[in-house]
Amino acid sequence: MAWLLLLAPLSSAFLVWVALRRHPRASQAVSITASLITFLTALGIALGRIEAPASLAWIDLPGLRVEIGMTLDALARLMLLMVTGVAFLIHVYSLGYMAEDPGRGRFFGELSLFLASMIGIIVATNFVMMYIFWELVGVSSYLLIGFWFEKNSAADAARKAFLANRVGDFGFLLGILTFWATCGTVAFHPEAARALAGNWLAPIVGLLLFCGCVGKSAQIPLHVWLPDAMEGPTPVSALIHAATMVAAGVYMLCRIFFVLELSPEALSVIAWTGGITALVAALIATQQNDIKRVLAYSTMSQLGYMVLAVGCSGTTAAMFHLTTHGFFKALLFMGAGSVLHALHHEQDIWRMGGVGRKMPLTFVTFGIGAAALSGIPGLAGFFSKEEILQVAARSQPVLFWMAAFTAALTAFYMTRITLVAFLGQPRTDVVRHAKESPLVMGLPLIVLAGLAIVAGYPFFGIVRYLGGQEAGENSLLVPAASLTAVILGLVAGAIGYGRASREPIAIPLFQRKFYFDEIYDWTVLKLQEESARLLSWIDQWIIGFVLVRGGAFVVSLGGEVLRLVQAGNLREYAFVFALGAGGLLFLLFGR
Amino acid sequence: MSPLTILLVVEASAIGLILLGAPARRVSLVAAGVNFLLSLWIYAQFPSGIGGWHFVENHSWIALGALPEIRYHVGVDGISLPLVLLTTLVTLAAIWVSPTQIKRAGEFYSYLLLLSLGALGAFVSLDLFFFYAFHEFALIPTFLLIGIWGTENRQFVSLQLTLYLGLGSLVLLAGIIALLGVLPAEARTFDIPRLTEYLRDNPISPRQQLVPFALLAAGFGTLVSLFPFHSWAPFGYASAPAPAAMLHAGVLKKFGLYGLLRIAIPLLPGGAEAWKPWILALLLGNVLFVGLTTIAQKELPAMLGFSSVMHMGYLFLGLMCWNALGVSGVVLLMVAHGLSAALLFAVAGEVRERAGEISFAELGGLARRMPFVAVAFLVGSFASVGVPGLANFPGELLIFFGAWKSQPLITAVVIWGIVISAVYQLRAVRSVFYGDLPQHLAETVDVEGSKRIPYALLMAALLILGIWPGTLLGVVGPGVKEFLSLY
Amino acid sequence: MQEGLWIIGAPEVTLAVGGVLLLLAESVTKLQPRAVGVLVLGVYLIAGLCLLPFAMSGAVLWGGIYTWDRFAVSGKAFFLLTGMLVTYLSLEGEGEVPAARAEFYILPLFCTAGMALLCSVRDFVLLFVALELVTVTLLVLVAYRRSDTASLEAGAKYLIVGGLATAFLVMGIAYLFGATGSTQFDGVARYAEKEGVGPVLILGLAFLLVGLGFKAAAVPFHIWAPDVYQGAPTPITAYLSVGSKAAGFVVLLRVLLLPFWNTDFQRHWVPLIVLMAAFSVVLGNLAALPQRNMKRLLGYSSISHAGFLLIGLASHSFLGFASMLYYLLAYLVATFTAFLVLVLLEREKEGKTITDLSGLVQRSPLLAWSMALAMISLAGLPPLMGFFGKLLVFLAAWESGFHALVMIGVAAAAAGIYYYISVVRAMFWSDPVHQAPIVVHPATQGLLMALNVGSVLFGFYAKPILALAAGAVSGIGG
Amino acid sequence: MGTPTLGHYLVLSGLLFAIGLAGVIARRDLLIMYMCLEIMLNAANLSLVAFSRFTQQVRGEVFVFFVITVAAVEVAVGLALLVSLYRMKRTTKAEEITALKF
Repeated sequence: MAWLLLLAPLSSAFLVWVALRRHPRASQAVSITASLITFLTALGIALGRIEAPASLAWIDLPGLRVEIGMTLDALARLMLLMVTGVAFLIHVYSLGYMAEDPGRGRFFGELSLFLASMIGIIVATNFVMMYIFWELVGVSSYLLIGFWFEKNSAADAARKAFLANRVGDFGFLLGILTFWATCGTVAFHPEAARALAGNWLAPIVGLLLFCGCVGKSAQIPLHVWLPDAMEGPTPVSALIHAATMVAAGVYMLCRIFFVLELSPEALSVIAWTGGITALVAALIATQQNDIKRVLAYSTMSQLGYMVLAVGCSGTTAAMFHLTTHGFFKALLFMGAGSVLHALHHEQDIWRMGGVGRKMPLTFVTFGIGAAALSGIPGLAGFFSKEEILQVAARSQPVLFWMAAFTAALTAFYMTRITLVAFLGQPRTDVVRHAKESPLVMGLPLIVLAGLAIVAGYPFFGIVRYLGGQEAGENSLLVPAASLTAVILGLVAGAIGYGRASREPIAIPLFQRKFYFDEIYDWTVLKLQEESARLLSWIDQWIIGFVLVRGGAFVVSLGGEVLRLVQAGNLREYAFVFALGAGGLLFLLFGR
Repeated sequence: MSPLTILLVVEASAIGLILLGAPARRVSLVAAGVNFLLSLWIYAQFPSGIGGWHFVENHSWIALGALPEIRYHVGVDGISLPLVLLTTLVTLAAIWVSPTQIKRAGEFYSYLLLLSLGALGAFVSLDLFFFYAFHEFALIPTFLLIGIWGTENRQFVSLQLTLYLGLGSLVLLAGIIALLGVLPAEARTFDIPRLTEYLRDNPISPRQQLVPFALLAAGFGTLVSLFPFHSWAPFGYASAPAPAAMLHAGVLKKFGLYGLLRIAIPLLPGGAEAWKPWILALLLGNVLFVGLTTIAQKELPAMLGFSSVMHMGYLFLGLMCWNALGVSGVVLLMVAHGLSAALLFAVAGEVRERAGEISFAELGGLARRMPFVAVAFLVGSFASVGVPGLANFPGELLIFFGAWKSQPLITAVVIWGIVISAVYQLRAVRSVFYGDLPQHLAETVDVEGSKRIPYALLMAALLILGIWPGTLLGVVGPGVKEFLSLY
Repeated sequence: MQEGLWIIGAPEVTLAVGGVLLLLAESVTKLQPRAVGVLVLGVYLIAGLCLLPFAMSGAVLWGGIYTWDRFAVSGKAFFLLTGMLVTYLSLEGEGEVPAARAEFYILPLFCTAGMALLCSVRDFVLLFVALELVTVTLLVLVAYRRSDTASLEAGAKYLIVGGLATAFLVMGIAYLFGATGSTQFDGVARYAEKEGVGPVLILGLAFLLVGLGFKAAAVPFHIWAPDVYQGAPTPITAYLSVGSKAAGFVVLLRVLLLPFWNTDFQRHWVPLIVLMAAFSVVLGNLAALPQRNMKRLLGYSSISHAGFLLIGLASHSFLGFASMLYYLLAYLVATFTAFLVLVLLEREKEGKTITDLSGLVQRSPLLAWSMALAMISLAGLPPLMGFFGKLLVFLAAWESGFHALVMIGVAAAAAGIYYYISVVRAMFWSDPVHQAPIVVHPATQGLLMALNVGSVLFGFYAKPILALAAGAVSGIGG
Repeated sequence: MGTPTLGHYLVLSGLLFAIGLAGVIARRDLLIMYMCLEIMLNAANLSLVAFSRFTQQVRGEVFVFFVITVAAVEVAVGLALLVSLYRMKRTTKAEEITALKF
């Protein structure tokens, strides 16, 4: 029964790809039912009614045994619930959002493929199985980002996303191989990892595996693809680049935590990467004008929080924040999506304004989401961010203060876009006759808004489900610091953008995204293009021309010379004949 | 009459019929279809779980005092069966994909069948003479196929290819003779199993193995486009007509690897060990040097040519780490690369024919006009980049695992190849099929009707092997285990 | 020593007598030249029939100068076949022989008789006489087209260089006779056995090798070959490249196997043959690369094949000699196919250079494929006879320890592929220069088909030919 | 000095042979070259006769007759050829007849 989790979306994807692409209505139906089936199965598993099935031997050779099976522990069950739930809501939402797009049949097929691979990562029982679905998630994100492949920018963004993921996977695979070489197995057996304890390889394995997370969860330095991934349709951004795929990296870290905890150095590196990413992303988000890009950087920043939490060995805090973040970030993206849908894909917040009056439902739900994200007490974000700050305070004080400052920044940029986009006067006429999105898009917003409010409280039981909080007492300093940060952020936001009609402060460093793109273009791409051109020149001229055809030329030259010996003059022939005879005699008698 | 001989007879008689004037395309399609079904039947009948040779047919061919005995010895084991399947499938696809109206069709199809007959013969024969002779069947037909039906500067390219491969096969001939020469007089035989047994019981001193192995490695290396000897391959495949490129890059290139796997390394382990550092260095050339050169390519067919040379690096790595994982990985990847290369070259042929363009600059947005071809190219690209769920991934994975313990650093560099291949492959997808559609390509027409079946076949094979490698591993695993137990 | 068995010499006698009778008949009655040609074929058949009854018996006749063993029998069969093919070629090339007088058909009879004699030679005198018979008749045939300066020039060159070779040959025989006191092969062998190898004997051997080197067109005595091949009428070029070369090697085999077989001699002539082989293979293949004229190209190719045969000879082992014989037959089949196609083309006043051949496959597939198969077999690519020949020769040489020689042979063969391929390229790739379709007589079509099938079949299943060759070599009696 | 021994004759025939060879190489005219060939043949005859004289073997002389007859045959055919060559090219200089080369 549990196999349904994988089989349903996979078969739906295959069916759509092979047969139903031309019939959007049928492919939508198939895809949504598949998503519903996965949600119900996940529910069944969560309620303990369905056990993990026996595993199949995918590769069984002397020296390597790779199995396809399912681990359904608390971590996996929670993640399954969150992913399948959000996915189902986004499927419903996409019905409305993609209503008039001719290629939507293909869209739903690719959504099912993504869902299957995401579930694959969650239930993976060994590194190779995780790597398999890890790459499949990369492929489906490539397909979904590049859905509107006519747009050059979308096609380039898709390629950039896949390549960044691929670099991360490269490190991930090396990590797996080193783990397998030292511990002899690829399965997630904590006792097998004993071989790594105290071994100088432990930090290397930890960091290599972390590379996979850096690639997938868009941590610095492999984060450049996430903002461009906004080229994809908004449901894609909501599902993949907010709730599930980017979270896979964090989930992976929690899943293989038994390896990371063997090397404190690796953990501190992870923590610092998380902290820096959170800070940098928040800073960039403050200066972005495109609503989806702001949300993208905000996702990057929140992921930095989760990675920070894992770095400070607060896996429960990380998972708690991951779940709550999944709810309200998906809500924010879908809210933004419904605004874009109404404003015919106008994404610049400075050309919006006063949308709240025209689209009340979207405004309210978006507001709840923004509040939850900024960490306003009483909502989900506050509780989960609190946990992370507690964990950070305990082990990395410097990072704690950075995180607190980032919390302020988060509140600041969320108020900024809410005020600029939803309140104030409509700045362009397209806003004037915008009207509320259809109910099929509104419903998921309402459900998620509810979750955003409720999810944080203990009675909802996420933390209890994960097996209780980490040990260690909570210092009072943390709630105080986080509250002040939030208030400061809100106030600064309100002052700055209460009645602003255009961007008051312009900080080019943040606007240009710390010039990461330029740096990459200049170093990685240029280096690669130049070396490729040089090597191809060498291959064409040195190996191809000088060596190969040179050799041929020498041979033909030899032929030419020998040909000229035959000068046609009889006397010369006689001479050569005599010379030959003489040579013969000399050889016979010379020795 | 072992079914393997029937395979050869079917193709030979098809050529005969064509020469007698039968409608070339229909006859060769039927023959290829029959052969494919027959090879599936052989696969089904293949006793899994136990290694060793099956469907064996063995009679004396030439037995004269001084000359080592030549036997018509045909058989298939866990390692050569997948290659036979690959050959019959790619032949069927190649013939089906070739354009219906083509000048001098009779000659065209008979040369294609000769190519496939050569490969089939080489993979089933267990006698060094037949093994070598069958492969050489393909040399002149390739020359004629590229020369007459090729494109761009086909004249020079096909001449260079034929001379280069001619040199390679003659060096190989010298290697085979050197191998036989090293043995004492009474042990000299062309029969591979008997050679293997003999050399297992009384191995020859490593110093004596140096020269024969060097010759064999150079010969097979040239046929497989190992790094410095690769200049013939990329532009040869680029200018060849699609079916010829499919058969040559997809199937015939595997002859060299199969030769190393079956003859060079097992019979001369000392030589292999001695030359190992050299080959490891050269295969890095394949992955990095040729990999980066592929990125700089400006035309689709040339890029595919370079990419198929680059992938040989993985296979050589698998060969060099002589363990169960590596060798099974090599067999799997040989089949997978054959399928993906065939698919990609078929698509390149379609793009050249229907869009009339091959350089990235002029192409773009074809996915809108040719959705089916775009999907085929996407599947082929993802396969060749090693995405899980398609056949190349399990092969590459096994090779990486096999090679990691003995050569971690070199394997790490080779693994970087998966990023390089992603770069150039996706750039091809981006600039040919995505982005905006240039004006002059507005009316390109997609592949329709029965012409889609070969693509579907190749894609299905890639998917099946990718999702469940057990289909082949069930046969390859025991075969390799038993094969390695011999040394 | 059955003295009485005169009848054994029947093949040579039939040929000679037939030739003389035909000459008389031709001068007396006004026979059509084509009819004479057919009669000549008849004479060959009769000679062949005379051969059959004594195929298996072995005997030494006429005071020990003439031996009759399986090697001789197969040699004679080989030369009769060559003779017939040359006559057939001359019949086909009817047009281009001016005032096609019948001698052009009859003279090869005497030449073949000479070659048949050479197969069973056991005495240096008989060797000299038979060799000269062959050389002089060939000289006349080469210069037969008196109206064409090229043919005359070829004749002159063949005359002078041939004369030189004969002089060296006679000098060699003189020294051998002087040193051993006997002109019989076994006499020399017994003397060398008893007295060992003196300087005079070595000198004699050297001079002998010069003479025979000329016949086989091996470097450094190849200098005449390209020009004479180009100048002579095509059937005669074919005869030169197959018949005269085979005669040279048959005699080399006879001479090196009987009188000079003991190890002292071998120590001298084996390195010599190795060097000659290496040079011939290299020069033959390289010098042929830039060639454009077909006959001259085949001339150089014949030099390279002389080199490969010498590699077989250099390995001085049973396998080596057997491979030589097999190689000779493979060379016969391929060369005669090529020349038959050239003769047919010459009838249409073309076929001089490679460009004349362009697009032949579209004009006449049979001719194109026959020429292609011939070229591929000469290049030594499987599955044709040429390949198997090369494989044997290289294997024999490697077993005898000449690894470097095999390497040189392989490299030269690889370089050589180019000019064979450029012929195939011209025929298959480019479009025809001359449009006229070529009409081919059904009998010729049959002959071409037979030669092609033979080349492919015996290349792949070489057992029958190899058995013949091995039988012949094992049959080389005392 | 005494009667000449076998060595003297051999030396003489070697000299003759060398002169003939030099003549073939040095002289430009075909006819002269042809005559030098005959000289070389006669050198061989001389050594043959000398050997058979000193080894009491009659076989050498018999062989000389063969050589002489064959030389005669060759001369007949060779001169016929040179005559027709002269009729065609009006020259017998070796340099002029180099149409077939390279």
